[in-house]
Amino acid sequence: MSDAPSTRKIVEAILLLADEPVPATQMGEVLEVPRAEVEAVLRELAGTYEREDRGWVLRESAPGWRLYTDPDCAPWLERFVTGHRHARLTGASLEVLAIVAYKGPISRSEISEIRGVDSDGVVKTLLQRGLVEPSAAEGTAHLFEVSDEFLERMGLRSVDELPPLTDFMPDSEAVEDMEAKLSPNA
Amino acid sequence: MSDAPSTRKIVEAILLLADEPVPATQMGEVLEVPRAEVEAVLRELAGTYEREDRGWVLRESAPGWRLYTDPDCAPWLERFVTGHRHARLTGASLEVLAIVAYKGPISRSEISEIRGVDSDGVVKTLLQRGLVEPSAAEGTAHLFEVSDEFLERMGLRSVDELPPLTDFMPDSEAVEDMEAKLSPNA
Amino acid sequence: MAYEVKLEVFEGPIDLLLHLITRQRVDIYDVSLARITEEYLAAISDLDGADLETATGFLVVAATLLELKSARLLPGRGGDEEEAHLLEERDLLLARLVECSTFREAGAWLARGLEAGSAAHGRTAGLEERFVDLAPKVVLKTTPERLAALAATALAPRPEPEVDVSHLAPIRATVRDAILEVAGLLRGRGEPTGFRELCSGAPERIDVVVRFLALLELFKAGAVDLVQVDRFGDIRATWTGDADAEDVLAEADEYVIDLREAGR
Repeated sequence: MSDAPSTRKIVEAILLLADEPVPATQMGEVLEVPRAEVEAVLRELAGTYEREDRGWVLRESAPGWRLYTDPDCAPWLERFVTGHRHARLTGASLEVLAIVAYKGPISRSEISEIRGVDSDGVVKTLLQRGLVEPSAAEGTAHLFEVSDEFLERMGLRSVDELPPLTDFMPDSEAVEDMEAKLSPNA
Repeated sequence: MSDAPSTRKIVEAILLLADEPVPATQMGEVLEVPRAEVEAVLRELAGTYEREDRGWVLRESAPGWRLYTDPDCAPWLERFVTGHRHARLTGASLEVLAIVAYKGPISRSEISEIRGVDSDGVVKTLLQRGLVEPSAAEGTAHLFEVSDEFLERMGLRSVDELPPLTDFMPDSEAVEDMEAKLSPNA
Repeated sequence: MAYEVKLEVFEGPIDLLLHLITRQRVDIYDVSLARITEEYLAAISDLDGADLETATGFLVVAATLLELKSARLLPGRGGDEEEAHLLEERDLLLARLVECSTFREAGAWLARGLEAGSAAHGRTAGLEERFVDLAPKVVLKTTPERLAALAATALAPRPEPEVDVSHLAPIRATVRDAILEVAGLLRGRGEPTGFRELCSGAPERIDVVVRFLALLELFKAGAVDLVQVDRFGDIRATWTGDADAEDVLAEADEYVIDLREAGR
């Protein structure tokens, strides 16, 4: 054998072997290299793949780094995608998902209260889809938060990266309109 | 979307996605490009990866082309694999395992139906982990049951020793209680 | 009476109300209050047969509409305090509508993100043969009991929705009862009786509403004459004897509301 392989090379090999996002720390342990150095390599690689217009992209999300096929190629890949078709979520599921993303950790009853309708069935669906999970913190198993899988699919490192909720508020005109229609003196 | 992705790019995406060797003919069909052209691209890519000392190699075997981690990286990959922190079953895996334990032999689609979500990926993981296996009985290879290894690790001799499900069914008391409250004469 | 409210597109009362209000399909004050009330009552008597979640959703939105409409129909009742209370309620409802709308928009944004995310497929090929045996055994931290509980939950029918009965608990008024009650009161008198007097024993606003509805039903059937001298004055009702309460009840039974139409 010639020289030992470079950090870059081993990082690439790990990315190819992994079947889920790998934290930079874990790669650092394997390589016996500080996490910051691994992260620099990962960012460099992500840039390289993009610049060279490879068929894959390297992305970081909450759980770690992972190789994904480039979305541009999606139409050609349908045949090779095994099983994992994500069924579309209903409006109700999306609403609850948004509530959990922005208000989590949050209990079932708080969710139901916000929506004005019992939401246990929807929460169960989201749990089964793996988008929501019981809060990991001590003594909070009755509270729910979004899962790493959700963050991975959204390409987010944490819920803090979500756009501010105020971006989604109805504009003042819409609110006034609602108010006018509700007013007893209308 | 800008221009259509190049043949090279799509081929790379297919290689990243595939979990077994892919014949050049098959890629040709997907891309609507002659097999010879795909093969030229594949050979070119194999050369590029080698020249650039990437963490992977592209190899052709009898069934087709596949990306493998570079053998030079094997010692680090072994460490990565042995130190795998995530060797823990997800909630979804446990749920499928429970369904297979109680309802096996059972098909993939029945599992998905019970859970209300596509479960093929989870079944695949459980198969790889040796916790679930194809049913041994004649003509039932598409059905799954829990493996002997699973039973052994649970300290059970057979699935008949699992606790009866009826003990764990949610009680109907809550429903009756609710109806009583709703009665206008309550 | 057929209970035919189908709210498939709506998820609960707030959602329905938001839909009705924002799509401008319905001025909530144009929704026939009588019909809503009848439906409301029918729903209560028919609850065990209906999809509980849908029924509850309808009941709560009906209650909300009734309250708001009753406030408008009965100006001045209860004085400033009542008015202030009503405004407060309106503001709370508005706040909930805004919140609901916000999360719905956020959900739509998440849907786009998830959709975009699903165009990128993560590498899943997993371990190459030579590494498979090195992988540590998966930790199986579970017990037969835990598995049983998981299986029971997964195999059980979807959880029954819990019903928010807070809106329903104090409401025991029905238009049918009110028709009989109001008719009974008026029949005995030869002279006009003020609506306020008819409502003197009514503890809740909803009681006032159903009595008002009952009066309208009786008027429609010709059983009573109504006189209102000035716009915000008391309504005075006189028994005519041209129809009796039973006929009115028979009419009232034919109400059917179809909110699908309202939501379209």
